[in-house]
Amino acid sequence: MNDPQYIDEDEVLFRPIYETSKSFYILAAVLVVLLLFGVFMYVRQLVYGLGVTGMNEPVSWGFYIITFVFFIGISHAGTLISAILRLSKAEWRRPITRMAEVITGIVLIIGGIHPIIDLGRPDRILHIFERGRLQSPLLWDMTSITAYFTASTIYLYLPLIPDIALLRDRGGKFNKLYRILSWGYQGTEKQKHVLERAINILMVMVIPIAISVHTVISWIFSMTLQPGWHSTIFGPYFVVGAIFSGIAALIIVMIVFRKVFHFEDYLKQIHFNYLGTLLLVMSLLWFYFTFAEYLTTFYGHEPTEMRVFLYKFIGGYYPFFWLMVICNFLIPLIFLTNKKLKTIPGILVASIAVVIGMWLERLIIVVPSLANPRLPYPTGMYIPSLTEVSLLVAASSAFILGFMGFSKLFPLISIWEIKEGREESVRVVSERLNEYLPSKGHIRK
Amino acid sequence: MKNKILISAFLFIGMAVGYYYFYNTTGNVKHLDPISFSHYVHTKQHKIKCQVCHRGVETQMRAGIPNIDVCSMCHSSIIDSTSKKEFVIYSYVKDNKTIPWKALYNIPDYVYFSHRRHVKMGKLECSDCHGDMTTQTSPELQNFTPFKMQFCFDCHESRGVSTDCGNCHH
Amino acid sequence: MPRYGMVIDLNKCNQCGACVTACKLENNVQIVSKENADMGRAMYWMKMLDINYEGSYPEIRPTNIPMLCQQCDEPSCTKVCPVRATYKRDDGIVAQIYPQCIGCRYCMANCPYTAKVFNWLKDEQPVENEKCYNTDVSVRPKGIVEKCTFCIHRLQKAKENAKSEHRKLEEDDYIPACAEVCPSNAIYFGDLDDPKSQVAKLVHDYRKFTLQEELGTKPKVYYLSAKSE
Amino acid sequence: MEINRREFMKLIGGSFAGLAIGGAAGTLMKIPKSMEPVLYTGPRKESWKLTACANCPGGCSLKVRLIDEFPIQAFGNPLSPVNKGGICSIGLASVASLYHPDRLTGPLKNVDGKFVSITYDEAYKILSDKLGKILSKNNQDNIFIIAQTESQLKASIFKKFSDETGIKNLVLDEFHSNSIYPYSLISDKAPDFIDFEKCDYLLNFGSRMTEISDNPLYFTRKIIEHRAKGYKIGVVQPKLNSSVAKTDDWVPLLPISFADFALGIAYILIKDEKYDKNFVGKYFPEFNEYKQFVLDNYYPEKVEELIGVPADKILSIGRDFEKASAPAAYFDESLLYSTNGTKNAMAIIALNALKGFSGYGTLKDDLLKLESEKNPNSKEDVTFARFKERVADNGSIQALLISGSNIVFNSPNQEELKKQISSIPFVASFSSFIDETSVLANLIIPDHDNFERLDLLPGESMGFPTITVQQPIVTPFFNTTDTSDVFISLMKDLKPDVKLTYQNYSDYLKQIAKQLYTNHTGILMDQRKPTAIENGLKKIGWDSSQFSGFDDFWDGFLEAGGWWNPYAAKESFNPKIEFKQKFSKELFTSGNATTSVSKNKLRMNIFRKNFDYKGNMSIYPVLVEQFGSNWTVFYELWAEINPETAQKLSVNDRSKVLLRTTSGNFPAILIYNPSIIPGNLDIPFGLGHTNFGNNCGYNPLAYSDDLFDRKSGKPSFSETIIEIVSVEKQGESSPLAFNNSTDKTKVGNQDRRTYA
Repeated sequence: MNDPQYIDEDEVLFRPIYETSKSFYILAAVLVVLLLFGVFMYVRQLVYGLGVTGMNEPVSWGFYIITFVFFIGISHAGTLISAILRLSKAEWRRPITRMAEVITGIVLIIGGIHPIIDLGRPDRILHIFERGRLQSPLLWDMTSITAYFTASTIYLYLPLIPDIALLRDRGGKFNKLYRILSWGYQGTEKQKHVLERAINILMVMVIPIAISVHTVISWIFSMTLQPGWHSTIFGPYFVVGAIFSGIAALIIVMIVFRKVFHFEDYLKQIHFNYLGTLLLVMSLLWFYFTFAEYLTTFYGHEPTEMRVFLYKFIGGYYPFFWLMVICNFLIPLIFLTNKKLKTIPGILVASIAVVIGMWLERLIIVVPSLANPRLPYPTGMYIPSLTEVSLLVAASSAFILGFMGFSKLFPLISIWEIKEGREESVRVVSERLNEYLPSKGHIRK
Repeated sequence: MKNKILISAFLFIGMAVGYYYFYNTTGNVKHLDPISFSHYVHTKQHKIKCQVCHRGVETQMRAGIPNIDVCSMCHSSIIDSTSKKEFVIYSYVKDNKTIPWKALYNIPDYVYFSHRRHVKMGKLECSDCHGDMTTQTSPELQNFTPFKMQFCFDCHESRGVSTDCGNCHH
Repeated sequence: MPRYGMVIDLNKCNQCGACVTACKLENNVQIVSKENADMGRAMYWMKMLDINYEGSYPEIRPTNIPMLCQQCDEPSCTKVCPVRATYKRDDGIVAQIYPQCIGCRYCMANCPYTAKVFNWLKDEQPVENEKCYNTDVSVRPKGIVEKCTFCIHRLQKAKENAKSEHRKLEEDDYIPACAEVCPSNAIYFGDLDDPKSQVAKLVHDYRKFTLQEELGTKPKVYYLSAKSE
Repeated sequence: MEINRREFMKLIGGSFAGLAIGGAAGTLMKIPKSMEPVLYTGPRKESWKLTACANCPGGCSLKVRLIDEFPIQAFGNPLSPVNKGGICSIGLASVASLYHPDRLTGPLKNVDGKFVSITYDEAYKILSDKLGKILSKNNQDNIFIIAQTESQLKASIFKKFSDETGIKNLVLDEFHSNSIYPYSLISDKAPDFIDFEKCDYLLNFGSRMTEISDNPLYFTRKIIEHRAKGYKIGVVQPKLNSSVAKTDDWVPLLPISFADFALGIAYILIKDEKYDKNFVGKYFPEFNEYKQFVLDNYYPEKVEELIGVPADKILSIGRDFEKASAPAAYFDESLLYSTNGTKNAMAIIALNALKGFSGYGTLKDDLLKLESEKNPNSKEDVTFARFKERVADNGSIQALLISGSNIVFNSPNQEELKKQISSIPFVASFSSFIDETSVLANLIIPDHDNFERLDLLPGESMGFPTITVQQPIVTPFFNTTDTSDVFISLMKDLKPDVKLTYQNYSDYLKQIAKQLYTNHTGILMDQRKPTAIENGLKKIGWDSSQFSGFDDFWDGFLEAGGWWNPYAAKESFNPKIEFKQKFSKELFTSGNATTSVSKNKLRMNIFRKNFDYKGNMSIYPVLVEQFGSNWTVFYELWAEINPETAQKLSVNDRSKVLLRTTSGNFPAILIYNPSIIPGNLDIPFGLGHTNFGNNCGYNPLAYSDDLFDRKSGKPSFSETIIEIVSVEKQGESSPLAFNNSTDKTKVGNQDRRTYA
């Protein structure tokens, strides 16, 4: 591995690990402060009780649950996209998969913490294990998230092993860590074979788990009797929304790191074009589901459902609802169908809009239903407090910090896969093409 | 390196212990009573039954800790002038002061526990939960049994008594 | 095994609110500060549901309903509880076990009657009320869900008393505070399965209705509508 | 592995740091809420004691639950014939007043604007010296006593005191005496009760029978029974409240025009000749004049023009009234809260006379021989009107004694009244709290709490006599004194030659109870079910109860919580009606109720809620929180308005508004309520204490015009013109008193007096 040629070739990918700019520290400091402020607010919440939030009697779930659903949704970016791309042997996946998987890992931790933040008695969390009841969708949810977290962490780790080995061989800082983590990987044929098999098995496994995770989360809502939640399409609706927001988050991450770490050679316009198209497809799909959901509600005209419907459309939450439609549908449609606008900045705008829009979608799902209970009880209004907002900010900064930390330890783009692609993909792809393309001779005949 | 691991291990253990100690307050709280009361002297030597002093044990939810109104039945005057202990109790009786006993067995307010139900109707012995107090010459410092729900539960299950949560929790 | 239920005769109820007060005092339900009450965190296990008006001025009459946990036979709250902090007892009471509750508020979200309340803040009771706490009922700490339990602590005591007198539990032995104090005797309480009890007779009244019947939760709190004709 | 000293220290430090972190986390996670129960080490022995609720005239028997001798809860006594186990909100909450942090712990003297703790003997000496000085100069007329008590026996002590000392100015601000006051003007006696056995039509003029009346819980039950029998109830009320909710006819009308309505009904009876000619001929000497007056002035169309009630409505209610064989037109104290109060009452009494008072009954024998009745010269009651006249006349009152009444809070024009009262040289209060009135006092000798006092509460409003015992279920917590005892010893000291047959109030009560024992009638409110033979014996007035003597009876009386006589002889009520004034237009011209209210000028109609007729609900936190919970308005004043009126004024539901009267501005939350009379703004009474309780909200009475019934002196609740000034922004709210009540237990050195 001491061949200087390789090092020169992908040196830019190693650079973030060894070189740290001043702005990195400043940003990290800011984020840590934000994170600590969030922690402080959480401790305050522990001391004073959940009353420091804006939640109230009918609206008993708020930002925490919204953020939880949102982050778990984003986690689909990763594993699912990278697994599907790997499975479909899309060659352009090579520089993307790592970042996607990292998103999953980080976001699952942050998202998974949120239900605990939301608990009134976090000290009794162990009751779930001691006296858990399997009837409760909350428990299914916990099970599937744990499974998904385990699977996706391994799925992140396995393709990382050859790169860690590379880092180990280069020497330098954290060598001990790399030595432990690389498990003595030397790149032998056998090791490669085992690794590839493991990745292949996991990537098939991860897809159903990922889909199940978000379906189960949707069931938390759709299993209830609440108007606006009790819907059969919630499962696929949530999965689509999750992939949608996942892709958007992935695009944002890619664009940011491309700019910051100068990955222009690796992440090219074509990647963004492909992902943009995928985003557009998901946007249309999302719109289709939303349309179906609300049309049936409107047409059925069931009074309690209608109250929630009207609350979203013209009532207290109308700004959020229409902003969501604009963010999730109109902006992607404008930016991703127009060739002139489908540039990298354009795609970035669309992606940011989608991320915001998808967060709003969770808000639109959670709050209006609770705010309009079935009985003519005075409807509640939900206004988040500083605690909730600062914890949302802290969660976002934790996400960024996680990425920054990862970038200082491991390469953000899978080096060995790039290398492998460079060496073999032309051959492999042409072989594959030859398999299913009719040969020239055929036509002549 | 190893020492670092050791230190962190100690740190961790310390955290665990501290957490457990401060979080867990039911039972095992050391304390001192104002009078070194001897159950042995009262029950074995003078053959006083438990319910004479713990008057509610068969009639009420709480057995009750006796106070000077009970003590003064015998200790209204000094019986044995050689005993120092007796002088202490007499001073309380004389001044009509409430003895600040410390309750060792505390049950959280969300538990419905009735002595009458267990002693009178359930025919349990005092010693089943409190241990053999007749041999104690000084106040107990520790609960005989850790009053955890599991303790109640085991007994209820083995005797076929209802274990419905709502029967004991309120 | 009995199946406890309640019948509220709206023809007799004149909205005096004694049941609400009795419930708050009997169960040590927290009194919240103005800030919290304005946010919608006022805690009532039993409340007078907002007044609706029938007819137009001056031929107008208010209709309102004393609303408490409906003690459903098919409760939707117990299904979703992850730790069995709320469950249906054999005698039909939907119990809430406070030391078990982790405060996830899933049951609140799934209660179609919005009958559950949450302890949002640690309680800061006025002194005068703190001194009058009912010692039979625990004071709930912050962070857990609570609701009407048909005064289950009264059942616990009544059972013990009946047993100590070597007799069966009779109808008068156990009655929730709201039913006890109602000045117009509009609240009936008893065993729905006992054909001799008054509630069992009243649930066959033609005026009977339950709230949100279409949901199939089968509430055990029945109402007799105010129409007397 | 070797460990050197440094490493060892590190280890120790590490484990300590761990302990600290873990401990902190543990304490934090525990979320400390182990509410120390009030009496934790006690045996928690439960006991029940019976007493009576003295928060209203009903005299309900309370079953109080005590844990270790401390009362914690109150329920209704199921054996009491008054409430039969039922109890209202205020009765339920009443235990809390015992533990109120603002309760006075002993007598206080005002020294230069500050209250200083003194002993009872000092306080008593100041009081008796002061009164003695004034009396010795024969200035009896310059002493005023204002007393409010639900107990007629306590009232009789006040009367006795005023008789013996010659202080004529005794204002008895008591529900019962206020309700019979109008009768005293025009008839020789007042009825004791509505005879629900006979009565088949009840026309209720403004009385909130099921909430604030002579006997709310009894009426609650009776109204249900009455309707179940198929009889009708009509109500004339300014607000659709719970007393109206379950009745057949509701005539929304302000109290000011009740007289016109009553005369309108009388017109129909007279025109149809369906009145009781026999009765009228016998007992109504001025009937012909009355008849002529009504026939001339109160034909339905005219009444419609006057008060806006449709003529057919008057006709239909009039027909209901005349068809009934024993109708009762009922009113009580509430009626007096209007400038026309006494006139209204007289018109209603006259209406009853047309039907011979057939819906009413009275008891044949007087229940008890009360002390004051030996002195006929105390017949004429002094009313608030007299006090108002005198207090306005600066300097003429030399001493004022106030017991049980918070007159400042219950009066309009409070600032003026405060100034006037503080200009009185000597004011003594017997209040348990430093309330709006007692803050002006020079001397406060706090009375016992309701649960610390012995008293008897007789009642006759049910058709049979009852006496409920209010007995001390706890020994007084603080250095408080029963006000009756203070007055009895004052009587002895000021007039040493008066021969009293009792030494203190409890002696007096025993004397009264002895009458019950010697009469051998009635039974105790206990569980004994009399046999048929006993019933027969009791009906003829012979008591078979085996009491060995009076003491035995007294013990049983206390234990049972009361006495009643279900077999008391009743008779129909036949008073002699004498209008001292001739019927004239001046007396019965209607108030200007129908004058249309212009643009944003509205009529303020103050109403009382939650069984709270004295305005002292504020000391019960549970009731304060519940006060507006139907509207989800908490700790704040609200104003109800008819949506149509509101739309004309373009104000929205639940908007915060600033209201203006001639006395000032105050904020409120506007609430749409379709049952409000158009042009009215209904505002609840009870919040807005500035000195005690939860000082949240505003007292609308403080902003009312100084209008009152000229005969009784009761403030008008519904005639102030109010204006919606502006719609406020969100955010402004009144302060909440929960958190700052910590230092209130030390009352001695508080600076609460604003008028030095």
